[in-house]
Amino acid sequence: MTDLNEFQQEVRTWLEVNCPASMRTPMVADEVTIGGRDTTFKNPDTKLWLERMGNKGWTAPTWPKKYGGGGLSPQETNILKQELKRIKARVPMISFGLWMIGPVLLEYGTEEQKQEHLPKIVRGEISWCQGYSEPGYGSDLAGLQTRAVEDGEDYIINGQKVWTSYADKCDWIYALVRTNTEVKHGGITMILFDMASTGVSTRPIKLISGLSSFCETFFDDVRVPKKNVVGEVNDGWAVSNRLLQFERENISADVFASDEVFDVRKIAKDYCSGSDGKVSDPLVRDSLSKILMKDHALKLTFKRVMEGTKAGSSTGSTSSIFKFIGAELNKDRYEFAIDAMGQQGMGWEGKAFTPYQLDVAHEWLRSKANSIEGGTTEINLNVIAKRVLGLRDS
Amino acid sequence: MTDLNEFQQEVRTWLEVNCPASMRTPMVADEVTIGGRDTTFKNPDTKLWLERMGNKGWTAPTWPKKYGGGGLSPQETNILKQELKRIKARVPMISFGLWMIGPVLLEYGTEEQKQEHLPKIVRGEISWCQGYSEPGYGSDLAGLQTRAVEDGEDYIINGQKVWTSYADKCDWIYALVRTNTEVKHGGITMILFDMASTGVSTRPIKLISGLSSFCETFFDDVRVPKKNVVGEVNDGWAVSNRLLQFERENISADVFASDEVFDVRKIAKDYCSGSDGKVSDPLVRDSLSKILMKDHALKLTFKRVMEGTKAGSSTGSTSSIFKFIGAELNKDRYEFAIDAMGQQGMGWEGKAFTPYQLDVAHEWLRSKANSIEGGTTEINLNVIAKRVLGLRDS
Amino acid sequence: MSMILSEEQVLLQDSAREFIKDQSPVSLLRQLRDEKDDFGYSKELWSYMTEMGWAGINIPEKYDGLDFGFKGLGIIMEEAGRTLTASPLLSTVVLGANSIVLGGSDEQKSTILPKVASGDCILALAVDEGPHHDPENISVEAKKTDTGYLLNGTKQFVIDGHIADYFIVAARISDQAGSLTGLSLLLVDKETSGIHIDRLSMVDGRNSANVTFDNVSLGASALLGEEKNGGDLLYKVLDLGRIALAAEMLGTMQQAFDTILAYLKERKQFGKLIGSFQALQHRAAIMFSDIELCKSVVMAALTAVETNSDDLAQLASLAKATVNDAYHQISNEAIQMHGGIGMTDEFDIGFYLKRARIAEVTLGSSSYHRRRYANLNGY
Amino acid sequence: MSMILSEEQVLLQDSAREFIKDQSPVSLLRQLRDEKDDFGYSKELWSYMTEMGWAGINIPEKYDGLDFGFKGLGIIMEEAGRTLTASPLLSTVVLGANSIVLGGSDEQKSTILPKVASGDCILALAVDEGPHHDPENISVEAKKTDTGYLLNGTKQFVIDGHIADYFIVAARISDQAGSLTGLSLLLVDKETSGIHIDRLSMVDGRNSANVTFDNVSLGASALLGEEKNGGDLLYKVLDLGRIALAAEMLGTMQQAFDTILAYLKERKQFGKLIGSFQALQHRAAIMFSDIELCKSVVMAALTAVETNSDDLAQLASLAKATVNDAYHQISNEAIQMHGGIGMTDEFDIGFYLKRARIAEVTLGSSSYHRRRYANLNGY
Repeated sequence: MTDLNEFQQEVRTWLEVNCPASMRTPMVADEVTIGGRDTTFKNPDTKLWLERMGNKGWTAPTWPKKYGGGGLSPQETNILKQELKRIKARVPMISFGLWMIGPVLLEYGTEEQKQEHLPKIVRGEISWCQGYSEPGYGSDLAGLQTRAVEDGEDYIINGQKVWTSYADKCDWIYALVRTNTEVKHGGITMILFDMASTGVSTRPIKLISGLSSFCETFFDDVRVPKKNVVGEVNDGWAVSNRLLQFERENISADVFASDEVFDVRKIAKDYCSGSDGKVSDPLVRDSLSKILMKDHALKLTFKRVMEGTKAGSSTGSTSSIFKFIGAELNKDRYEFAIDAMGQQGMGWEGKAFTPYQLDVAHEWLRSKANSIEGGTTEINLNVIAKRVLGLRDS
Repeated sequence: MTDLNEFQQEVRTWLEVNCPASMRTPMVADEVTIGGRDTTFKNPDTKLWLERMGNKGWTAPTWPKKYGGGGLSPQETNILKQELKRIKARVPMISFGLWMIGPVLLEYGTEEQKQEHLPKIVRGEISWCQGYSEPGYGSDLAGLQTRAVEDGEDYIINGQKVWTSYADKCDWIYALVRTNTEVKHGGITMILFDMASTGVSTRPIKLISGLSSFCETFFDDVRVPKKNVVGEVNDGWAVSNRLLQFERENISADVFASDEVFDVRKIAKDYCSGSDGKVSDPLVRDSLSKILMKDHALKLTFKRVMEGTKAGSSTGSTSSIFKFIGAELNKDRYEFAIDAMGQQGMGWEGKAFTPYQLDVAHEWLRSKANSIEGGTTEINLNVIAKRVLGLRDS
Repeated sequence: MSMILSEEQVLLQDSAREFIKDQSPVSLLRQLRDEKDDFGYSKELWSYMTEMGWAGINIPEKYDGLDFGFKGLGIIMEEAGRTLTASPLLSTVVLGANSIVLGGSDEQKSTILPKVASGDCILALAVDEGPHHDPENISVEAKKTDTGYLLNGTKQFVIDGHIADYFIVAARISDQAGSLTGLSLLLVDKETSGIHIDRLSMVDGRNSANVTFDNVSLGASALLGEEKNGGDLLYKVLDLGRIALAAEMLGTMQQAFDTILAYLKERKQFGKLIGSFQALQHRAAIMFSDIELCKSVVMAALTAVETNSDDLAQLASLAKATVNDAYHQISNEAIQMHGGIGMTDEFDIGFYLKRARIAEVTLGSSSYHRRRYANLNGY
Repeated sequence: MSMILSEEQVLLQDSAREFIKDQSPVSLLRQLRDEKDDFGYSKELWSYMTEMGWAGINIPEKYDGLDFGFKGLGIIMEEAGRTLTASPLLSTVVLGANSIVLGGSDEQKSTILPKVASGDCILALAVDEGPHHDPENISVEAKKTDTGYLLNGTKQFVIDGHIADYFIVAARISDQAGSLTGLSLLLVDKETSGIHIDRLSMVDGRNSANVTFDNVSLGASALLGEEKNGGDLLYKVLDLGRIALAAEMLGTMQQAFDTILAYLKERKQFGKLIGSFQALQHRAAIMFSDIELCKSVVMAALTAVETNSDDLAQLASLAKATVNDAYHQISNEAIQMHGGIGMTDEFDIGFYLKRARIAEVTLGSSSYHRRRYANLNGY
């Protein structure tokens, strides 16, 4: 215990010195960084904060020190998180490297792969994107068609990916490719390569809500060394499932966090208040309670699962509900908002609307993807029915 | 036109003379009759009214006169209905004979069958029940197992039916039986027999809402002449589908009519009114509008289909929605009622509740069967998806 | 036979459908949006529509109109709705022209209506003063002067407000109180001094504007109808607008549903057409059923206009609320059932979602109309 | 670790589950109903429960109770709910005993609590005066007299009212106004003259009664707590009741869902298990998810009682509303998914539907608790 107290004091002191003041204010959209080779920083403090946290290994607190990580115990990691939260420090970067391919490399990577990639991920020197979905293969991910054909010590890759976040800005990609056309799930391999390779091109995707970080990504005879395969050849499906777990956890966490930046109660009060400052329309008030109570119930369930996990009980069946309930709730939240705001919540651009109002309108549209990306609600329900409830297709 | 005017005058005069005064008052539950050999009448006017209408053939206005029907044209039938409605005459009887097996016999029956059965149906001398569903074969009606085995000029029938309305009170049954065990749909035959036959026994079914008209019906070596088969042997599936059409139309009509005896608006006013006589809780008011507007929309759709049918356009796809929307709406209506009435709408028996309140509670429970009987909502939706929308199981 | 179309009406429907499909695909709205078109509608398309008589479809023949009846207008709205056609139909032909037909003096009629019928005049009804439809609470004021009125206040979300030649403004006459009797409609030439117009950019790419009247001086002849019953006139016109908009939305949602259905029959996942999955089948069947109900309420409301039925207000609220809810649901399903591709701007279905929410709140949300239905039915 | 059970609590849960399964199947409720049992609960079962300490689970040890904590009570309620056990748990152990523990004088405690713990005393809280839960509007009056109070008025739907030894009556003291401060709880012996009891027959077969107090004369010692803060005491007790009832309902709905799930895995139609149909699979998955949320809100509310949290009222409303809605949905699905057999009285599932609606309105419907949640959260 004394050690942990000492550690806490150490963290607190270090943060006091090293976390710039502007990094303790709420995140601003255009100061978010994904790191990487060519990143520029609008706010120099963002750069400083990332460098300091990266050098300390605290962007990846639990990773071994030999790969640049913090080498912290779970208890120490918790303390670090608490201290970061206490001073409301910004997250140093948004990183698929840290959240997804990094953990996968720790489990499946060769020693050489770990040495090469992990430290750069920790320090934000190389940014990563994910090449999974293809046009025509969304929910049915394993149907993917991007081919990797052997050619000596290399693979030659041809095909197309879609929904690649930040593909136009990222340095490397981890991609699922087909190395065997005879079998479906057993013919998939995960492979890493540099997005600067000859034959890689990208095109940003415009969404119904406007410009997005998503891209279409094209591979035209891209040459990749065989040593860049993660895990075994044709075993990519297992590797990718492990990785999708990390993605789902992150998406759930995102959805949970979202009401901190988007407060439906404030909207109801701003647009539907009576003279007593309370929501005057009983129908709106009832709808608001429905949303806030569902949110409250979901947060309590999250807490229950966390405590259960700590106590060593299996929580897989309960946590299977997070993604779809969080997604549906977030959609409901935005529908409530635009309903409360009326036409004032339906602006696309221009000065007749406040930036906040325009944000709500665009985010309302963006929220429709919540129940599609990272596993559709339908797939979530299928999984619960089959794996949790044991209902089978007979 | 003049002929029709004359006919109208004739009908009006006849009704004036022949429809007893008490038959022009709203129906009372225990004065409903299904006709039949052993019927007793609580109100002698019921007997009189049924006899007069039956002798005139006007219980079955469109059936040929030679089978006891009214022999009326569609226009004349319409006029008769209008005139009956004008004086708010009660329906003379509730009759599966008139509504279901009668029309089927007109299409599929032998001359002998028509001569024997139709006049008695018209005059309410013989009452009919329907032997379709079996335990284990509800939605999957064609799976039925009741066996009919040839024995000379007869069939010997063994098996069990369920949900046989008034089986304990009816004189004859039209039943689906299995005459071929090799094929499913192609091994079914429709057959008629007297419920007084040796080997027939019945047991009333108690529902969650209390006693019901439904029975379980058992056949133990029941001997039935082959000439009682309706249509061809092993062609019973086609015959029964025709009959189910009549049933669906009647159920839809029933559901439509139900708000005339059960007025949710009155309940809202009685239990949730403010001092101005209007519903004081805006949430209750909004729910009430949802129900009344759905009902209104459904009635207008019914009108649209009727006019379309008259104009000769195909209305099958639109009318496919009636059963399930009517059923779901009726369930909503009762849920609204008990919600508005609170615990006062949850009484089972006793003087602390008015007969009306007790009715609502029991009918609320009974309404749960609306989306099960006569084709479940799930089956209705399957049919719309497949037959109307052309979505296939691939 | 009020609920089905006459032969003449079926002919109109066929020709309208073909015309819209050929001349006004969704790509036209996309183009107007991407080019930030100054007018927000295609003048070329409008001139074709005018040639077919659509601009004057509700205008009496003596003012150069077709006088085809309101059901005809409903048919055109529905077909135009299928491809999200941007045009002055709602603002000018429904709300504007009918305000004048129903309330205008002979002089107003002969000045304005022939120009509307020839496609040369855009009208805009200015009612709402906030983000929610609320004609019961109008505070824009017309102060009576010796020569007429002095108009002050701001109207919001005025359809086609930035291209209107005349505004029809719902205003409270200064010396009169009460929610209905105190209202009047005023016909205001856009050239009158003191009018400030801010065009709005809405998610659906359709026209809307905030219009401020700053000491706008009007002659006595600006009055539409009589001073005392402006409220009745306004409510009647609003109901016509609600019914016509419901017809447009009915067309829009049917097209969205057709698009969904086609996708369900074409898209495969896990080696199966997604339309073979029972959960999606049931949801599709429910959408189909909702549309069938919508067809009935719209048809009944259109008929009520033609027969000038006592039920008009009730049927207008029934139509708008029913159509609102069905379109809301279908617009959400349209994205969800299309999955990722539905989220891309490249694919047209997103336009149907964007239009949905604006159409829903325009001229009254579902909860507004459920409340009104309750009031009209006395509970 | 507030959201998961301790080892000791898990032991209690296991033994309670086994006991209820063996000793209190649904057939016991059916028997009580069919025989129109005078008491409406099994005295034999209650004596077993009492032997295990359940009657005194919330009573301090000095009054012969177990003092096991409210989570322990919640566990028992949940298990009892699984088989729709009829017992005085809610009336006596939750509402009654806690009223006295929280508000009673030493004398009241030592008179009543040991008898409750030994299973020899039934208590009934008399609050509502109409068919909807409405503790904000109590009009039963206790007129102050020289020696105490004169009680007049009728209480409705009093749980276990016809078998209670004592009533705890929420009444308005004659000289005091205000919705909260004017209320007091009075402890009334059933033998006092002027009490008329009408037992009610409800659809769920559980105990309820209307109780009229006709000039019932009470001594000053009838007062529970102080005259001025009876409202606070009442509200606290009601919240405990809501939470315990939510726990019971959680058990009931889980059992209903288990029954559905078993049927989905056993019943075939068209040669397939009906649980293989995707539309039913999705609906089952949604029910599962709703139950998971219910487990969390109930657990959080039980914890809040034990820690005497400031959030208690809010969590009580959250728990009751969330559980109400989920149970409502599951009780309807229970019939629909069972088809015809679910409609028969012979099959047990109908009991779960009948219990649902009464449990939903008891101590507050969902709309009541959503309104209260809004009030507590200041919007």
